[in-house]
Amino acid sequence: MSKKFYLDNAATTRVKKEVIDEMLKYFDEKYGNPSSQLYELGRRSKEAIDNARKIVADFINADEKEIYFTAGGSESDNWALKGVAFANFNKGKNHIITTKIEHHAVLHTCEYLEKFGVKTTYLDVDKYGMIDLEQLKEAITPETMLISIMFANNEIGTIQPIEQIGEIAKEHGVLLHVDAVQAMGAVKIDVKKQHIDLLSMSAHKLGGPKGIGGMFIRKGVKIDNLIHGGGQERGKRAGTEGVQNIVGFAKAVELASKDFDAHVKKLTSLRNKFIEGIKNNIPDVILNGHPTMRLPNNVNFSYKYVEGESILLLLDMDGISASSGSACTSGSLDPSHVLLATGLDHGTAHGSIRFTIGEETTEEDISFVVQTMKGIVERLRMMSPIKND
Amino acid sequence: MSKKFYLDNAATTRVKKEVIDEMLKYFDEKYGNPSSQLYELGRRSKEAIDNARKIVADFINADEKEIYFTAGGSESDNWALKGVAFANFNKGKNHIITTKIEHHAVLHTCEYLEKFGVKTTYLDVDKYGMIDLEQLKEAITPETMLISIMFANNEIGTIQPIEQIGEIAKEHGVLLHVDAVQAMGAVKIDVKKQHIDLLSMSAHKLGGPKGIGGMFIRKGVKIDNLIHGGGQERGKRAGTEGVQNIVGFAKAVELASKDFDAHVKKLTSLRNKFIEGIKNNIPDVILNGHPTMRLPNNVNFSYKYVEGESILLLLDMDGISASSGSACTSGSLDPSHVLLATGLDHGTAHGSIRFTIGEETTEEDISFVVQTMKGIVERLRMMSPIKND
Amino acid sequence: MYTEAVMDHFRNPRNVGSMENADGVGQVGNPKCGDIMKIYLKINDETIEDVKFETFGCGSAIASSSMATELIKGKSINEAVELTNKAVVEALGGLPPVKVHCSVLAEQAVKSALFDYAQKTGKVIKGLENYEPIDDDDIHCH
Amino acid sequence: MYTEAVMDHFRNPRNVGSMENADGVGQVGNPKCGDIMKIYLKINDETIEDVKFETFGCGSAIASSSMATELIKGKSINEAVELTNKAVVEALGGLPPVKVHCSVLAEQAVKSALFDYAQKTGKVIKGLENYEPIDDDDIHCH
Ligand SMILES: Cc1ncc(COP(=O)(O)O)c(C=O)c1O
Ligand SMILES: Cc1ncc(COP(=O)(O)O)c(C=O)c1O
Ligand code: FES
Ligand code: FES
Repeated sequence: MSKKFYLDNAATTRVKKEVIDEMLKYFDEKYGNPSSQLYELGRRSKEAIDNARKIVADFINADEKEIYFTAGGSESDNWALKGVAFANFNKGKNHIITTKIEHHAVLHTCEYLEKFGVKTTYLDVDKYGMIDLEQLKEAITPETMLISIMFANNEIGTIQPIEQIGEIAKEHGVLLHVDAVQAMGAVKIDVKKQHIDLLSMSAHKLGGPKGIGGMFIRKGVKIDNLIHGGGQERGKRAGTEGVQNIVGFAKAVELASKDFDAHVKKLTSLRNKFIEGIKNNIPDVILNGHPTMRLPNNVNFSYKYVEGESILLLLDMDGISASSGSACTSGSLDPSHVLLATGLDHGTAHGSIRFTIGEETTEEDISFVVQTMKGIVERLRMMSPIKND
Repeated sequence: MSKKFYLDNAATTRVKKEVIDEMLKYFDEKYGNPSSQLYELGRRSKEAIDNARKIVADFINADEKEIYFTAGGSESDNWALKGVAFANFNKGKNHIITTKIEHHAVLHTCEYLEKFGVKTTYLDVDKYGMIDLEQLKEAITPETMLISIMFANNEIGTIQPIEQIGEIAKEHGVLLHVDAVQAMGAVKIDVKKQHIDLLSMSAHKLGGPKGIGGMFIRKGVKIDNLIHGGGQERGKRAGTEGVQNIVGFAKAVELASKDFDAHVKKLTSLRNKFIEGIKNNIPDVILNGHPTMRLPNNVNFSYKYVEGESILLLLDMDGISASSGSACTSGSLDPSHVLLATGLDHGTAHGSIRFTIGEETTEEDISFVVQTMKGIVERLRMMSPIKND
Repeated sequence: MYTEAVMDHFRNPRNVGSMENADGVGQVGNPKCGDIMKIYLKINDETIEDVKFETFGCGSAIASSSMATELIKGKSINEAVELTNKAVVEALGGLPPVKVHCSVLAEQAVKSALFDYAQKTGKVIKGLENYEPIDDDDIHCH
Repeated sequence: MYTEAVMDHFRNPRNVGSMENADGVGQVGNPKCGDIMKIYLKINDETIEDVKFETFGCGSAIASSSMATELIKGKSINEAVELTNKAVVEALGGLPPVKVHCSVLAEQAVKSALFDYAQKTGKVIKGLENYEPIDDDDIHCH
């Protein structure tokens, strides 16, 4: 096969050249353990981490003492929820508010916490995937310890009004955790302005390496450790730091911050062309997610009468990578909980494809993919027993 | 400074050239998300992980379905203890047996679990750091759910009789968790023969990258997840896999298994020369750890009348990296809990230095370091008010 | 993830389409579960002279339908009724464990079409005496 | 981790050693805590003519002792008694937070030596009226 079209950047991204170059220094040259402050090699590693922490902190307008490195977005989400729940264990507060469209790292953690007496309210979303601020307010009780709402959804790209949510949380004295794994690098994050108390990040969604992420914890927030042990991360997250990964994460953040506005503008324009292309060329499609409050790289449609996996297999034959539902669930057979929450029926949900464009995507790529999709959908619809419904 | 002598391989190791080469393929070439099985790039990542799992499994005589990748030794230790404790939450069993010389990832987790009703017995060790099997047997009660004992100690290198411990655990129907972070690559691990139910591993102690580790969980063992979310690692450990790190871990294991016996023999011989050198050249020293049942790379002595940090600083001036206590605690001022458990008084414990040799260490290095240590200890003793005690 | 044979039948499915005046038509599955299979039979002298299928479903569902139609084409109805999902899986060189139910669907679609034929013609097909078409309201997705 | 000045005083500590017939000797710290400092004073006409130290302790403890001796050498006992750990830290260009107590130890060692001198000579030194040598059994490590 000749050209490849990687359009699954919400699943993961190619690691950027500059990121790799930076990481390489920390393998066989500056390989010291950052806890070993009494010799040169250890100090070099420590400096690298301090520097990385500063870069990440600046990017979200936090203090560097409020940034902790983790093994990724899932660990951060688990830490936020379990950490706050366990800090309140047997102390009266036992209620979490979240939404029906969170990532499984949040939803499954909430389910798990039930056995420790935690109750969760799952907020509805409208057909665009937006929560209702009134419903949020009404859900808050004196027992509520945490609100956990994602900044932007990984499947349909819908961006929530985090600043308003932050104001509500603050007003009611409830902590706010925001899963910003998809939002990072695509939406301006300002933990001060947006009144965020805890924020989950992941490097591999913005050109960094896999298996490294971060957590912002506002000073003063009471949270238990998820991983106990050595004194790393100022005693809050044990384990020898993945220095090379941390350095790579920071480099990716640095690159993202450099041409943030231009990048977002370029992606948004490509995304809009993509959306128009699908709408104009393929009948009986439904755009999932919000028409404007959406991630600049997300194009998610349901194609009636056909099923997602067969589309993906045919796309793969043309070198096009996309996803149906989120990457984490594409191995499973259940239709996406996110699409169902927006009110799609199961059948339609099964026929949904997410394209997420990246830095390397061109207008020509998009034209090609739209035409390929047109052919694929026609072909599968011809095979489908429900084409004429 | 000209030559460097890195003798802190128990803190972390230089990443091997072959490991880096292997990892590099998974950054900008095979960067797919392993959960994305419906396109080429995703499948390549999945294959890489499957292959890595097989290599790690073979190394400890486990089935590949029993290997789970984590972010390192600390996460594995936390998972083992919290996972088993929470699986037994409110079910009657609430007792853990461990030792006084475990890594903080085990000890601090046990302390933390107290708030969930878990009781822990901390076994003593003798002056060589060995546990007493009789004491272990006596500690087991009907409430005991888990025995957690490290294979080899990170500070003093003492190797426990794991097979006998495994037999006792099995006899009493109690799960056995073994922290093998230091033992891996230095001691033969056979989870079947040694009756191990859970085993913690970490890549960066044997030439692999930092921030990646593994856990062996025997089929059938009931354990809660530590990190909930996506279906990665067969639903047991959520989070997009750090493919490059996993591949690097496996490569390091593969290299370690290749020349295992020769490697251990070489290190043991160097270690013995090192120990003799210190004993013969510096008066008033005490060898910490067991004389023979010790890691092949561990040389840990207490130097009376002097304090560890000043030794390390002077060693650093000659390009020699070593550690006092374990890397994780060298930033703290408390004397090592391990040395105290072996019966050393505080003053003597404060003057302990651990050298851990590596693949690159030569006989000449050792002669040089012994002579340097002789000079340093003499110099500091001359400054010490307690030299004549 | 899929064998060569699965990919071949998925890429170039045999016997796709609908059929006018079919002697037996069977449909199983449910859009809720993401899979529907419809099988059309042309039967002459108790022999399946022609067969067509339409499938809404995953790659393995399409491949299973295609393979099932190939396996029963030209066979007698008594042979066809004995088609098992296992035979389909084997002919496809295997299916991933989570995808085995797609082959079950293919087996059921064939049975359902034969049952329809039996009902229309009043014939009794051995093995279908107790066949109960699945009630739509009572669907359990795999 | 340490400033240049700390490293300098650690590498080349000034006034190391013991002293015969010292006019004042003070020892503080405890091996349990990993640090002991001993200061010897030669005092003539209320002026510190010479000073020596011996220290068992970390790099910062050695540097603090060295700096403290430099700061009081040649000073009057009334000036010396006013030496604060803060002055030592400042002269060293700063110490890491966890290491500040090492400078406190140096301040106390000086005071203890002056107290010893005061006791031996019956002199009253302003600021040491209420000085209580720390009881060994009552030690709290930092
Ligand atoms: C015995 C032991 N257990 C656990 C750990 C923690 O491993 P990691 O640093 O990979 O989290 C270490 C390393 O510091 C260790 O030596
Ligand atoms: C919104 C969201 N949260 C959390 C995660 C989990 O992040 P990671 O894969 O780094 O564990 C993802 C990525 O899959 C995500 O999209
Ligand atoms: S038809 Fe349901 S997964 Fe194949
Ligand atoms: S003297 Fe205790 S740490 Fe410096």
